[in-house]
Amino acid sequence: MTAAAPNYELIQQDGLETSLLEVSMGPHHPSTHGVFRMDVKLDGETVVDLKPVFGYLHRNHEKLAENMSYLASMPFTDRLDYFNSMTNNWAYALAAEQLIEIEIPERAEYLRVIMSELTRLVNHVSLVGFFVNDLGALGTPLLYAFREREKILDLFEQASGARMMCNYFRFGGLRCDVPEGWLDRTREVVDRFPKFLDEYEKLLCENEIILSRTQGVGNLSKELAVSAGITGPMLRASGVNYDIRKVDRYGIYDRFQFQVPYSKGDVGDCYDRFMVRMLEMRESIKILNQALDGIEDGPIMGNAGKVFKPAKAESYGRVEAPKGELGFYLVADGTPKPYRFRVRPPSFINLTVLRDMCIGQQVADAVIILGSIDIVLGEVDR
Amino acid sequence: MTTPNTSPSVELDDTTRAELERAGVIVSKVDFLYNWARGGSVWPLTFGLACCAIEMIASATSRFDISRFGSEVFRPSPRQADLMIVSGTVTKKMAPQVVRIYNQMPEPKWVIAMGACAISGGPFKQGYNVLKGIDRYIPVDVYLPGCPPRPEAVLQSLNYLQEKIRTQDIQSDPAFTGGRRQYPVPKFTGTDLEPPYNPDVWQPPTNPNAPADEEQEKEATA
Amino acid sequence: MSAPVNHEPVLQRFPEVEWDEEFGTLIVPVAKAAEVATWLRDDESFRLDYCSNVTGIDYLDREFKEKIKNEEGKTETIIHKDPARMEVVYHLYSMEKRTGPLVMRQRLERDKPEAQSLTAVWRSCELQEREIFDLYGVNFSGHPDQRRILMWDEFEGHPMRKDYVEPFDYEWEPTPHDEILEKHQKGKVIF
Amino acid sequence: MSILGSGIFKGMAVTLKNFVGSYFDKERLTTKEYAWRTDDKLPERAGDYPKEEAEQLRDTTTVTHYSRNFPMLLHDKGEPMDTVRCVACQICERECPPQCIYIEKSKDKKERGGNKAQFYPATFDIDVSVCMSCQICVEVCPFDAIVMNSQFELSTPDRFGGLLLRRDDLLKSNDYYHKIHPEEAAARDKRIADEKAAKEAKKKAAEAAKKKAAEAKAKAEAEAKAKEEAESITKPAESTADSPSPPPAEPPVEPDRPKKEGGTE
Repeated sequence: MTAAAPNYELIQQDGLETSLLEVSMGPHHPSTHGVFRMDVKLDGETVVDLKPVFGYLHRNHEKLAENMSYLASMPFTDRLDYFNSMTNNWAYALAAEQLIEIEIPERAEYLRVIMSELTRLVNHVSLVGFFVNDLGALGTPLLYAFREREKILDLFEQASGARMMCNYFRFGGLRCDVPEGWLDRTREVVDRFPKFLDEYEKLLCENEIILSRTQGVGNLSKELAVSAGITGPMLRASGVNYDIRKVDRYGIYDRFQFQVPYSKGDVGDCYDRFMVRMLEMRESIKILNQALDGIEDGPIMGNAGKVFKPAKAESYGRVEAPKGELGFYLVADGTPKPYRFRVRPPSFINLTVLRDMCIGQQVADAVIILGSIDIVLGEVDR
Repeated sequence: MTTPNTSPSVELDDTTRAELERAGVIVSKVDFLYNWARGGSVWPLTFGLACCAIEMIASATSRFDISRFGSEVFRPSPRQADLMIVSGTVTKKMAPQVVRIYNQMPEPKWVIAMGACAISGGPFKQGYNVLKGIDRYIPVDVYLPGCPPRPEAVLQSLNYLQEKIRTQDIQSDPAFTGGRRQYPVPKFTGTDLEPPYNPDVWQPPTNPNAPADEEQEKEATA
Repeated sequence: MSAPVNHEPVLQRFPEVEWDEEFGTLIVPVAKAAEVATWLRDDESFRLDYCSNVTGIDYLDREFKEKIKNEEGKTETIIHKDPARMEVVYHLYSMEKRTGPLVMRQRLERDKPEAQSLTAVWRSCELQEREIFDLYGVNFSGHPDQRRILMWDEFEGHPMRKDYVEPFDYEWEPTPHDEILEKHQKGKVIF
Repeated sequence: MSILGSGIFKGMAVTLKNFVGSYFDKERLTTKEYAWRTDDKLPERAGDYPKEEAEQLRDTTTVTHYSRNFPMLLHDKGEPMDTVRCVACQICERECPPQCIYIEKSKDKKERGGNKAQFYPATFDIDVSVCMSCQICVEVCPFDAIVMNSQFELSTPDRFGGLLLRRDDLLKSNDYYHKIHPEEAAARDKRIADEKAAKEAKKKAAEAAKKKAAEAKAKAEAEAKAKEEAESITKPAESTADSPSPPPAEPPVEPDRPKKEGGTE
């Protein structure tokens, strides 16, 4: 700490004056949700400037995908946002299915919705756990969250074979049907989930510490949110009613009755983002119940051939991933490999406003603000 | 700080074990006590890199409960940790930081390379920004394959490490003989890291099938 | 799918803008990009207030062979030439009207790609344009903070370009990577 | 929300409920008491672990009948190399996304399970330090020779040799497959049996059709000789064209599966 000595003298001489302090938070930092770095400039405890530094998990996913067949990229999409492999699969399958005409069977569509909503539960439940962890409640809520996550991961494992990296979706359907009794087990988990949510809400939503630490922290205005391309729960917390499940109605989302929770006010603070996620879980359960009622027997794979070789075209497929709009932009050139493979990562673009939200806040709040954005570095850096 | 040339993993074969027994009861008893204590309280570092980190966290939750093996205390600070679980893809941009964190850990320290990416770069090894194995820069004690390994596999690798600790000889153990092991931190160059690997801990394997001229070419490029 | 956007008014308003039928995209001249983008964002009939995705694409000089049957029933091979170029693609949506996407692209010279930054129009371009600068080497004029984002600062070259040759850091490994080794050695020699 | 501190008391109540509940409520997911026990010898290689242990671990782990980890090679009853299903066609090697499979084809052909002689893998290595457990090799295999194992105990201190699963480490019996993945294995066996039956039926039908055609032809020729009418010649010729196409000539591309023994079918 050689730089500290002159500063110390300065404070001695001028009484109340302080000088700016630059702190590099990360890339190894427990609160950064992975290998992310923030270079923070502090005046006392207040954040004056913040620079996010990316790239510590840049695994060149896009470059690799340009050198392999369309199907071979599928397991790699699992590893983008490693909490939500199922929605990643769906976004990629959606983009690829636009390139060639494939009919997706009814049962596969239902299973896709079920998987994607279960994924949303997994993501939101662990995000809330991590978020409360950032607030200083080390352990307990996170352990409860992971307990519920385990139940859903068991379902994923029974359906696809793997807990996290499911690699379950295929162009034109799914890889395999779910085993016998899986739907009943899913219904059991879904039926009991609200009980857990009640417990969780009781534990967290009215807790004074959480209220005082999150309300009014990290405000994001509606205009900035729209302009900065913020999507997902974060956008809805800022008061914009925009959900791709409602707007695009991809898959069979037009058949389900559900509401999109969004904040009525124009504040968009950390508490709003936290609550939007809590409410979204309830809506996911509604969708899951309807999907489990509606699903019927049938084939799960469409007429897709073994060789996937689209003609020269481009496509952009997007889904409402738990973190926001996840899009895949594919440029096909008539070969079995994509010419350009681009991922539109929601959490990367949501980080655009990190600086705007943090300036003027306390340094301890910067950690919460980052937690409330809900980033996964596999997706941010790809 | 000098860096010892020996690899930290000392695997006793039967003859040396017999020799040790002949060497005296006291030494082996101190070994036993030390190793028992050290193996029973391996504190891992809270150090998540990528996907595997989530399974590492899951192994600490109540369903798998890593604390049954004395490792529940995940420490965020490298100064208080014994075990570094390199959980996930180490990119070239991240590699210097990993080495720096390793250098800060006190002895005795161990490393588990968790998951395909940490071992060899895994599925991403053909990329331009992925380090092809963290063992190029720091010594790894246990390799745990899987993509990602299940939480039980994390427990198994920890058990394996504990077994290994129990058979370590404190007289030749680098933790006791060499002071704190610190390795040079690689630097960024135009496209790669310099040095590309630390010859003290890792040497590229030789290809038994390769023709002689190809071998030379490889050396020239490396 | 959300309702598509009618692109005709853009072509009427800006005669310089072209419409590419094959991919269904607007091709905007670089000098006019910010003006067109601002108009698309603010015009009442468009209100494309949300720029979702910004992508760079690198095209090398390529030839496509296409087989078509002519009138006599014989197959003919037509060779399409695809000139080398760099493109920056914007996917635009409207959150207000729930329409989209409208695809817009700036076509650039490959040797010296100079694009106009649209960060002033849509903030969401900020990080994505930085990424394109990093990985493709496209220079965005008017970008507030154009630095490398994913790679380290001293990094040379632009790895997502199609002719980028990766650094040689493979060793022999027990499984098939001998082939990769050869491939890379060849690449190294050519480079 | 009226009394200060009520949120904290509510939270404490939830914690207490969870604490008490964790002793008897299955919903609270009690700990799976997995612990790895060595028999005093640390395995040096990933291949040194007990080969067929995975199914015994089910009580203490979360491994289910559906879990997958790394691929394995299937063989039927008998000596592994005499009944291995793999014919070294190298499709999986080509399709593997991270390129972790390495196959060398044998020089000679070998007869397996009464089927006609085929190549077999002289080398079949899977580098588990690269494998991403994506199961694409299983999907593309036309011979049902490669399936996923659920064995996860593979830690080793050896980076290069230790993490390379050789052919002999990978070979597992179909019975073992039935133990670890009963539903999947039963479905697979049923499909193989069905396909085989269909193929045989097709073959039989084709033979019958051939016979019939020959008979018809002979008859037609006889008739033609007798009557010399054009229609009576064309009709039986059409019927031969309509009959299923003769398959036996096809199969170099079609999988040629080794014969199943009783019990597994």
